Parts: sequence; C-alpha cells; structure tokens
Amino acid sequence: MDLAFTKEEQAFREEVRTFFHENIPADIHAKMIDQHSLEKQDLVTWQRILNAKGWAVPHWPVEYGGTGWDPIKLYIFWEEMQQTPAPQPLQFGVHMVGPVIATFGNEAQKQRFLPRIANLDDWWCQGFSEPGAGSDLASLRTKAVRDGDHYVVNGQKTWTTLAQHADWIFCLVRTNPDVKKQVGISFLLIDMKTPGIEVRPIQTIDGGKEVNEVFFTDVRVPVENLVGEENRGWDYAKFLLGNERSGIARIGISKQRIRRIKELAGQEFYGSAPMIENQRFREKLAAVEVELKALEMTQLRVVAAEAKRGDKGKPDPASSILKIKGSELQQATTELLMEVVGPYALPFQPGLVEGSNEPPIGMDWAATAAPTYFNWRKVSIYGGSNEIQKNIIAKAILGL
Amino acid sequence: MDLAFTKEEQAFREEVRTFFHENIPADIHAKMIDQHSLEKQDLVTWQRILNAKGWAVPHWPVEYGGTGWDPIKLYIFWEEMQQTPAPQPLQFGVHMVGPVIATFGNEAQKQRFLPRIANLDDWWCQGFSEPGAGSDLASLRTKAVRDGDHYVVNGQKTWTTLAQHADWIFCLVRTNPDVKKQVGISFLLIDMKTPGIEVRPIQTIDGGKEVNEVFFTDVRVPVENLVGEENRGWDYAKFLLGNERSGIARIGISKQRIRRIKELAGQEFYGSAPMIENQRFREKLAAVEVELKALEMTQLRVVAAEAKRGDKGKPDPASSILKIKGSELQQATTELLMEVVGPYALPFQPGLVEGSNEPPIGMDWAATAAPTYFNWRKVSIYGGSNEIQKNIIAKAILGL
Amino acid sequence: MDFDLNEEQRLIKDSVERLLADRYGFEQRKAHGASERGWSADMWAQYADLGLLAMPFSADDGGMDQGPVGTMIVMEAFGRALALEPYLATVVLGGGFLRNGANAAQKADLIPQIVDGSLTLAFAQTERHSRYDLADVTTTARKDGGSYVLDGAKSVVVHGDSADKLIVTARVAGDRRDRSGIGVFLVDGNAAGVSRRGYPTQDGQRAAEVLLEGVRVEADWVIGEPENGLPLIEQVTDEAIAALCAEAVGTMSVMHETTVDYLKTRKQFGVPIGDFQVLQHRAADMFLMLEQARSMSMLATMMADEQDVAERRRSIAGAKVQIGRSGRFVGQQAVQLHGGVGMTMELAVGHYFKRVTMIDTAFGDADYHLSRLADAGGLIAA
Amino acid sequence: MDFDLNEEQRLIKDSVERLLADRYGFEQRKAHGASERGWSADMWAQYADLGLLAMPFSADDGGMDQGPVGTMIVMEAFGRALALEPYLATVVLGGGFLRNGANAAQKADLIPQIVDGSLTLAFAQTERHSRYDLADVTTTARKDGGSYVLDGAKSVVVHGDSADKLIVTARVAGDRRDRSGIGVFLVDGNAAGVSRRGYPTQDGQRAAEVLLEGVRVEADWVIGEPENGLPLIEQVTDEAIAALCAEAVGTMSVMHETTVDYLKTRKQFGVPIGDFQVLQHRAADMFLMLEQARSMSMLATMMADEQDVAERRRSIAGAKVQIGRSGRFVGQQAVQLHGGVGMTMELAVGHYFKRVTMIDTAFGDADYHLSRLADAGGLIAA
Repeated sequence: MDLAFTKEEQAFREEVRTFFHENIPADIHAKMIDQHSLEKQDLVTWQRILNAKGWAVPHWPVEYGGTGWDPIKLYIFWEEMQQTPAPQPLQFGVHMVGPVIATFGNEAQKQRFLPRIANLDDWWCQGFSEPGAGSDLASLRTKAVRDGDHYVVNGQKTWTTLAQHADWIFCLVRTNPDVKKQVGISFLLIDMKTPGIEVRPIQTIDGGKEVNEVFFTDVRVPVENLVGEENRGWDYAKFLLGNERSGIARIGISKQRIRRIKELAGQEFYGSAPMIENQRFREKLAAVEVELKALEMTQLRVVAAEAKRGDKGKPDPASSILKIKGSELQQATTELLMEVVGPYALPFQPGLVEGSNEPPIGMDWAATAAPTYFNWRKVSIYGGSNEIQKNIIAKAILGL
Repeated sequence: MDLAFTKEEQAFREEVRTFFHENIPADIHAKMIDQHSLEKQDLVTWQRILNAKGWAVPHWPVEYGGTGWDPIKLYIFWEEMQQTPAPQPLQFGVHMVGPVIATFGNEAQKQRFLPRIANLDDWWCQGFSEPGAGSDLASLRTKAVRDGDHYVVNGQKTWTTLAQHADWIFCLVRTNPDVKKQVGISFLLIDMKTPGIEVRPIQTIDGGKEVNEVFFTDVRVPVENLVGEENRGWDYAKFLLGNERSGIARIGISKQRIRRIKELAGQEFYGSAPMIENQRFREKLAAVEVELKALEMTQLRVVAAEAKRGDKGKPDPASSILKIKGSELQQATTELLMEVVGPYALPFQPGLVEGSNEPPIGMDWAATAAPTYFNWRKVSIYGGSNEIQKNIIAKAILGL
Repeated sequence: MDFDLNEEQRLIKDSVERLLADRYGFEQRKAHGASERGWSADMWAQYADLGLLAMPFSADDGGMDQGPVGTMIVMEAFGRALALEPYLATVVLGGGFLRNGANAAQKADLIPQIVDGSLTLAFAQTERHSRYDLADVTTTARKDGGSYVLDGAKSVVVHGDSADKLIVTARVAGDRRDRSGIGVFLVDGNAAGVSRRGYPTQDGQRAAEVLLEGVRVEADWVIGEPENGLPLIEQVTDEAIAALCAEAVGTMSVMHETTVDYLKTRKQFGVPIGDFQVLQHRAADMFLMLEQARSMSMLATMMADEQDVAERRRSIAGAKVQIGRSGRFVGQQAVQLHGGVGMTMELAVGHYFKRVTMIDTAFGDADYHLSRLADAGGLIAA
Repeated sequence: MDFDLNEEQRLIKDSVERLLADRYGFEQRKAHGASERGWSADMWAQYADLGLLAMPFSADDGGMDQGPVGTMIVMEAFGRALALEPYLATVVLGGGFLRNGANAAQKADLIPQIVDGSLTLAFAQTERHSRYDLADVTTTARKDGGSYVLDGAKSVVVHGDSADKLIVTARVAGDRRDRSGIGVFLVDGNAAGVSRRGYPTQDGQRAAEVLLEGVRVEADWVIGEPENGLPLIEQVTDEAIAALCAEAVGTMSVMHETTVDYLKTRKQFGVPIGDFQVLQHRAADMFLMLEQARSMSMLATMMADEQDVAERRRSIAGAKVQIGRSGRFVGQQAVQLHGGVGMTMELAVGHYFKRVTMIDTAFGDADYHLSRLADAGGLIAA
C-alpha cells in the first residue's frame, strides 16, 4: 500500500497542467471561469488543440488514437482539464459513442467515424431518453422496421443535449416489439441530415436551451449504420452508461468551483467584511471540502482497483457512490455561490450568460449564479437518478 | 383567526407555573434539572401533590377526576410541567390504561382502578411489545385461554418499562388464534403479584435498567379483568397508541433542555471563551430553536383543531409530524449537550446518574450527557418508529 | 388562540382564490409576464375592485383593517398563483411605510390612490455593497432649504421600473452602517435626476437599477423622522418578510400537491412511482417541511405587529430561517421527483421552484437570519 | 499510488484478525473488560508475540518499521473487535513520543520494554478546562537543579489507571494557552506525589484522573525540548487521530455488516425488513458514509508523517471531521435499524455505537476540527 502519487505521476500531472494552461485560448478560458455558455466553435477549437497533441481521446484503444495511459494517469488528465478549467470534450462522441464503436463496431464503422470524433469533425448527440421513460430507459418506444437495406425509424427522443449542433445521433430503437423489453433493442447511428428528423428546443428553468426533443418520421437509415448485432443494443447501452457513471463525480470541476468561491467570497465587501471572514460560511465551505476530499480518495480507490483488474468495460458498482456524492457536491457548490451572490442572484441576464457585452447588474460574475444553481439540479436526476443509484448499491453491493 | 393565547390562557399558564414551582420538592427538582434518575417514591410524592390539588388526571372525564380543561389549557398544563421541569406522571397509568378503562372499562373497573391510578397507589406497566414483533405489534403471540372464570396466560412481553416497581400490568393477549391477527386480541389487566410472573431486567446501552422482559407461565387472571369485549383489544390498543402519539412531541422538555444547554454553555470556560460565544455553536442551537418553535406552532394547530372537533379519541394523522420532528429535536438537544460536555462525556458514572454522592469526574453535570444521548436514541424507535410514522403520513394524509 | 379564519377572512380568501383560479392559469400568467411592465394592469384593477389593495389600511384611512392576517391570506393565494403584480411592493411595503410612518396629510393623499389602484410603489433600499444590512446606506440626502437633494444608486429594486413612486432610503447624517441618520423619502419615478434601468428577474418578475442624481424631494415627502428612520424601515421589512413567508407557503403547497399528484399518475417500471416507499417518504418529508413552514408563517403573521421590537425581530428572523430551509427542500425535491420535466419551463413546478428560491434571497437568506437570531439570543430565553 | 496491501502487510492483517476472531468474541471481551485493569494481560502478551507492539518502531530500535499503514491495519482490526488493550495509549501515543521526540538513551531503554510487552504507557494531557486545546496547559514543571518538579491535575487520562508510566505535558514557561513553554515528561505511575483515581468509560475502557503534587522528574526523562514541546505533541496526537480514524472504520464496518445482515434475516409484516426500499436506501447511505470515512482514514494514514506540518494538520483535521460525521450517522442508523434490541447491552451493535461515539470526542470532535480546518484555509487552496 502506497497512498501517495508516484514521482512519475506527479511529473505527468505537471506536464498536462502546463500544457492545458499554455494552450487554452484566453477567451475560452475566461468563459469557463465565469461559467458562461460556450459556443460550438469553442469546443471544436479546443478539441483540435488536444488532437494535434495526440490527447484527444486518451482512453481509447491505442490503434484508434488512445495514449495507453493507465487509469490513474487518465484520472489525473481529466481532473487537470476540469481544474484548468478547460472545456470537457463533447462527451457524446469522445466518451459515449466512440468507445461503443471502438468496442462493438465493425472495421468500416471504426475507420469512418472514430477519427472524425477525435477531431470533432462530427458533432454527435445521444438518442436514448424518450418522453415518459425516465429512469425506466428500456421501456423506449421509438421503433425501427427493416425495409430492404434500410431501417425505417419512427418515434421521439427527448433530453437530447446540444442536438441543435449535431451532425449525427446515436439511438436506441426497438427492432423487436414482441420480446422482453431489454432484448428487442438495437443501437443505430443516424445522420441528422436525413429527411424526417426534426429538432425542437426545450427551454429549461435556467433559461438555457441546451436540450431538445428530436422527432423521427419515416427516417431511413442504412443497415450499415447498425452497431454490433440487431437486438443487442441494450448490452451496448449498459456498457456506455457504465462509462458515464464513473466519470460523473467531476471532482476537478467541484474543486475549481470551490477555488472560485473562495476567491469571490474573499473579494466581496458586502456588509462589514468579506463573506470568507464569516465563520459559518467558512465552515460550510470546509465541510464541502472534506466531503470532496473523501470522494476524491474514493474515486482514486475505484480507479486503482480498475487499473489492477484491467477490465475497463465493467464499472465498479461502487461508482454509484461517485454519482451520488459527486452530484450532491456539485450542487452544494452552486448553493454556496448563491449565498455569496446574495441579492444579486435575482436579475435574469441571459445575454450575459451567453457572453454578450451588455453592462451587468451588480458584480460581473453574478449573472450565472442562479442559472447554474437551477441548471445543476439535473445532475441528481440524469445518468440514473440518485434514487436509482441507491437501488444499485442496495442490490449489487449489499445484496438486499 | 387569532394566533395569540388569550388573556385567560396566559393567566392559566401563570397559575400552573407558579403552582409547580412552589410545590415541587427541591430534591426532586434538582434531580430533574440534572437529568438524574428518579426513584419510585419521587413519582409517588409528586403525583400525590398533583392529586391533592385536583390536577392528577386533568384530561380524564370530570366524573373520574378530570378538570374539564379544553385541549389548549391541557397543552399549557403539560408543557409547563415539562418546563419546570417536574416529573411527568407515570404514563402507563395516567395516559395509557387510565383513559382506556375510563372509555371502555365497566363501572366496577372504573371504581376499582381509576382513583388508585390518579393517586399512584397502583404502579402500572405496559405489556404490549413482544420479542420479534417490533413495529408489527399485532403479530403478538402471548396467549390467554379461558378456563372457567379465569384466563390462563402464557407468553412473554418485552421492553416493559419500570416493570420492576409495578403492581399491575395491562396486556394485549391473543384469545383467538384462528382469525386475522388484529381481531383475535384482548386487553387484560393483570396483578403483578399473581403466581407465574417473572420480571427480568434488560440492560440498555446507557447503563440503565428501566426496561424489562416479563414472562408469563400459566398465570391465572380473573375474567373480570378483561377490558371491554373479548377479541376487541386491538381497537383499545389503537385508541391508546393514538393518545400516546400526540403527547410525544414533548416540546416542553426540549425547551427546558435548550435553556439548560444555554446555561451550561454560558458557564463553561473551556478553551478561550464559553461555548455559547462560538458562532457555530450558537447558530446550531438557534437552528434547533427555530424548528422547535415551528413544531410548537404545529402542535398548537393540532390541539386547536382537536378542541374544535371535540373528538379527543381520534388522533389527527398530522400527529405523526409531532412524533417525527419531536423525537428528532429531543435527540438534537442530547447531541448539543454532548458537544458542550466535550471530553468529559467519556467517564462512565452510573452512580452519579442515580444520584449518589460520589465525587464527579469533571463538571458535576457531565455524568448524564452520554447516557442521555444513548438512551434517547429510543425515541425514534418506540411508539411506532419514525419510519412507520412516515408510512402513516404517506398513506393517511397523502393518499399514496 | 384560534387558527380558523373568521367569516370575513374566509370570504376574502375565497374571493381572491376564485379570481386567481379563473384568471391566473399557466398560460395567462405567461401573457401577463410578457407585457411591458411585467404584470397585468387589468388584474390590478380587479384586486382594487375586490378590496385587496385596501386590506391592511385602517378604516379611518379608507382601508379594510384586516391586519397581518389579511395580508397572509392574500399573499398565500398569490404564492399559489405565482401572481406577478406589485402587491408586496405597493401594498405591503409602500403601504407599510404609510401606515407606520406617514403623517396625516401623506396618508390622506396617498392611501386612497393605492386603494383605488392608481398608484404603485417600490422600495429602493439595496445598494451595491449593502447585501442584507438595512443600515448600510451610502445614498445621501442633503438638506437644502425646504427640501432634500438625493444622490446615490439603488439596486435590485423589485418592480422599480414600473412603480409610480419610489420609497428611497438615504442618509442625512452619519457614516455608512450607522444606525442613526437614515431617512425615508418618497420620490416620483419620473422626477428629474432619477434614471431607471428595468430588467426581468429569475422568478419572472421585474426589477430596476435606480440612479439618483441631485434629485430634489420636498420636506413634505419625507416619511417619518429623517434622522431616525431605521426603526420604521425595520418594522416595514419585518412586515414584508411575514408577507413573503405566507407567499412561500402558498408556493410550497402547490409544489407539494403537484408532486403528490405526479407520484400517483406517473408510471415507471409498470407501476405508479408513488408505489416506491422511498418516494412516499420523500413526499412525507416535504409535507413535514411544508407544515413546519406554515406554522412559522403563522408565527410571523402573529408577530408582525408585536410591540416588543426585539421579540418581533427574533420571531421574524426565525420564520425566515424556516421558510428558507423548507423552501429549498420542498423546491429541490419537487424538481427531483418530477425528474427531467421538472427542469423545463413547460411545467409549472420549475417556476414555483424559482420563485421560492428567490424569496429566500429577499431581505436576507436563511443563513443570514440564523446568524441574526443567534446573535440576538435565539427564540428560547436562557 | 497503490491501495493494496503488500505481502508483509497482508500477513500482519491476517494474523491480527485471526487472533482477534479466535480470542475476542462478545463474551470473551466482556470477561477482559471485567478484569481489574479492564483489559487482558494475556492478549497483550500475544500481541507482543505477534510483533504488533513493535510495528511502528524502526528496525534500528528493534521495531518492524511498518509506519502509519501498519498502525492503520492493527487499529482497524482492533476497531472490528472492540479490543480493550492500551495499544493506542502505549504503542501509538507512547511510542509516538519516543519515536518522534526521545533521545537515543531513552529509546534504547524504553522501546524494547514496549516491544516485549512489559511496559504500558498513557498520555496525560487533558486538564479541567483545556477542552481540546493542546496548548492549554496549566500543570507546571519547575526546574529544580537537575530535575523538574511537576504540580497539577490531568483529567480523563485513557488507560491512566493501569499504565506503568505516564507521559505528562506541563508548562515550564509562559502563560496558559501560550504555544511555547510546554514540555513532555515521563513520570512513573507510582512515583511519589502521583495519585490516580481510575474509573470505567462509556465505551467499556478505563481512564483516570491524575493528581501531580510535587512530583520530581529527572531531566533525563524529559522527552524533546522542554521549552518547545508543542510541535512534538501535535505530531503525536495527529498520528493518534489517524490511528483512531482507522479504528473507527473498523467499528463502522462491523456495524454496517451487522445491520445489513439484520435487514436480511429479521422479518416483520411477514417479509424480511430488508425488502423495504426505505431501509435499503438507508443501508446504502450507511455504506456511502462508511466508504467516505475509509477514504479519509487512508488520507490520514498517508498524511500522518507528512513533512509539511500545515498540510498534515489540515488533512488530519479533515479526516477527523469525516470520521466524526460518518461515525455518528452509521452508529445512529445501526441502532435505529436494529430497533429496540439495538439499544441493549446484549447485542454487540450498541457497544460499537458507544465506541464510535467516544472516538468522536477524543482529541477534538468533528465540529472542533471543522473550525480548525476552516480557520487554516480548508483542504483546497484558494
């Protein structure tokens, strides 16, 4: 047992940190710090910087652009990217469909799609959720009927993040309605330019429009865009969701937010002293830091166990802890920022969140506090709600 | 709507407060303040003081010694008794079996038992719980078989508080094993001197021995000691438990404890200043006070609604709130005291808790802090656990 | 002690609830909010017709003398409907300054205009660095002959863009954060030297930044003592906090009811999600937090005009703590139990969540008032 | 970074767990605790045989050089067994003072006696009004020729009644709560002027009040610098806190396992109570709190001998906060889910609950360390 990072790991951390800070464009960095919305081009720019360095998809198999780093190095890499803070790569390509294609796709699909994902030439979105399905994902009703060398897809997806920019969508579709719900599902790749696809934005309570409904009416999809075998899509989805869960703690993001809160609470001269000099506020913050440090150690234990096992495909059921506690702490940081911003939480300034130059009401960083608080309520809902995660712990770990 | 106490109610409060303070024997008052154990004689002494004043059983029907006060006056009366702090009357007689006999008993039983309860001539204990039953009270197995003009009782009760002093026990017994569990139960009054009864103490984690197991081996009970009808005991038990729940918030006790904590935290000159000057501690305390104040208002709303309805027999399902929050706050005060007492929580001084004269380790009030914290874990378990109370709210109030 | 409404109160409650039920549906509210001033002049006229704008004023002043209980009834109904009109700003805050601080001439002039719906007000108090401290005033009022000249900037003035007149706090003497030397001034919204920048708020209402540059106010339009206005300001904000507590209870009630309904109707894994015991208990916890909030709203109502100022302030602070904590819990859980759809503007629940969140930040959040309460010795005397 | 035990560590863990499984059942523990000194001399001899008493000492001093990880392994096993022997007092605290502060002669004299089981120690630090402040020392050590004369009273000295020698903190200079001027003195338990009053503790161990009246200590038996002993005292208590964290994790693990087993076997309303989703989630919450505590116990272990003192102190404080909070939650829920039987001395779970509660009060409770941590700037640099 050696609980410290090795010298090599520390040097690696220094290397990636330096690279991120030296190479992130200043305007993108500023937007990240102020929690302003990123534009599509921002993500493309950053992804291509990473790709040029060979770090676009470090966790993929080496033959498709991966770096071969072990899980601990990968953890350090992503954590440092979050702490910079730099944009996370568009997850739908890099973390979701990419690994699925690399693992279950055929050679033609790999050659066609993977390099374009790594370079963000294709913008992907995710077509899993459907209206009314919620945590019961497998109850999906969008159906694909074979017609010659095409599938004809009809149905509706929802909560499709950033579909407005998307070139491609990966979908779970029902190809056999006559069997148990999990075994009649297939995994299809669909070009968003195909006739019959309509995208409608859903406005969320933070004022943002990052999620959408996607409607499919007689959309013809070539059978070559089926991943793996027909009716095995649920297995691929579980693989994908498992990957999602272990990354969801986002410890680097919470760390960066705490640093930012300390900075802002130290500057602000509300009342007779900066907030940070208030014992209660300081202790509330410290309590979050303790839990976050504990979660970081927990994350490292999971990562190290994964490194030992070597089977990256199967998520540790303990990753449910990462999801629950990670989301709670992300939400806690948004509440702390609400406390710092005080009465200036009230003005609604969507233009500022999107980065316009209009003069702000109050502090120039105040505009995003309430929208971030509202928006981040989602993290305890999506990716398998925290209630579902506790069911998983009770059953898979405790045997209840 | 008039949310203030009336002048008459305020005068009444003053009257009972003055009476309690002027009439409680000093030694009993000191034991209450220090949370030391009371002896049997202490309760008898206090009950007879109340009885002499005509206040022994104010909530009973007037013909059996009640005062005819409305629910709000009754609330004031009990709250003031708790805040004095004076001993609560032995609940098994005054609050449990007394009202059952007064409501469902026959005239002979009323004449025989009620005056002796009011004067604490008879010490009663409760024979409901059985090993393994827990919250599923109706699954009880102690059985009573009719044999001429006696029932023959065999079985075991547990968690029988203060059975070591008891003259009588009221028991739920199974008189018909062949029907649905709730409908084969009867309510029997049993003389503890009857041959075949054995009382064995259960030692609890606080070091106390207030609860017991009671074993019944061929115990012969005259049929005249059956309350109400045979096999209707479950109805009487529900009546009794409903009465128990609405009194269980014990707001006066929590108030008195908070006063005591403020006093002790103000005296104590641990570290560089008294605990009460620590902002965090003061705010923790204030947060408990806020919830307690809210609960007091909630209690008064329930009491006032009861006064309006006039059917004291049926507890408001909102009384489950009183049980849940009341027990949580009682427990919170024990945790606050643990924080005040600090390292002096550690010594185990059962003699001091029982009021001996041995020199204390540390502050003379320190000995009861940890035992009280341990002991009061029971309040979220008994009387229908807090989990059961939430089931009640979900079903009876929310219709889920 | 009596928690039931009397006949008159019951009538008021029924009529305001009926009006809002008829005229304040989800789509109607959206239309009201989309108008230039952000609220409905037509509804305002109807409130006047119903007598709602006369509620707290004494009969002598042409009011209905309904006291804090009347305000509680109206505000709880407004909370249930998420009504957007400036009732708090005009009747509770503005009316509060008039009731508690104005002289006879001021009352005679202004109260009838409030009552008939022709005058709206807004309370311009917060400044860039004041946070929730009512004594932290740097806007100045310089005496100049028979009038005062005001200079400064007021921030996040709720309904400040549409208000006919502003009630402005300004310092006639002393240093920033001194308790003495603060006056209350009635300023015409279109007076020379007043500039207002209006904007929408997170909860669908509107507010304004107000700049005061050499604004002249006749001495007739000082409310109360200009040298010692803070006790008046504290009295009126305490009344406003009590009103906000009632509004929050209305807001929470709807979120709780909506969530329980959703649990009964929404199916997942083949059963109503309300069959899951964890969600049943969550709904029970929400109920408990709601009822605790309702109890403290009643306490705040009872104490809003308490003569013992220290006791009033402690009770109001305690109520705001409970409301803030209950509101956060009930709001977050309402969204959580609705899942993704609870996060959208298409469902009402998210709008309620936003409003209850913003109520917490009004006049001091839960933690702010907890500190105040703790420093003042808590709710239970030692 | 590697969270797995190496071969040697695995061996130590297996052997201590096997010994305790064989010899430290519920009834056996009761018998050990009922003995006069409150722990088993026989077990102590077996720990010596196994090398447990040599674990943290360097090979040069006749130890096994197992560092903080070795201590973590032993203490977690002790936590699982609720072992009563003075391992913390003698090996971790006593040994810690010798390892970190003693001169060669002191080490050569005393460490072999600890290792062979012939010497037990206790740390006499707390005073009547010191609470958790290590600098709050009023016991005096007056220099008198080649020796010191100690006067004062030490309180709640764990295992102080049976210890052969006491490690006493006393002030050679400065005022109460000054950081400088505190020395560490080794005092024979039976020295002239020492009187001890032993008593049982809430968690089934023993402690003593210690009176020091003109107790003479030769300068040879001062550990470290008598003018500046506080950094040494802080180092050693931080090591002890790390050890207590590991013990608490062992304690919590057993409570969690026992509770999950109980949920599976205990039936109510005709089904195992573990079928109820609310109790499943509660067990999941306990698991989460346990694993968070385990993570912080590992952090404390890693940081116990960190060279950067400020970082060490922050990390140890953070670990104590998590351990305190996890311990409280896991303990309370273990009792709650067991119901009434969890409150009795007949079941092990209540004994674990009491131990984990008392660990929170040792060397500062969760709130105390949260304040310390917050004042030191938290765990994440701004």
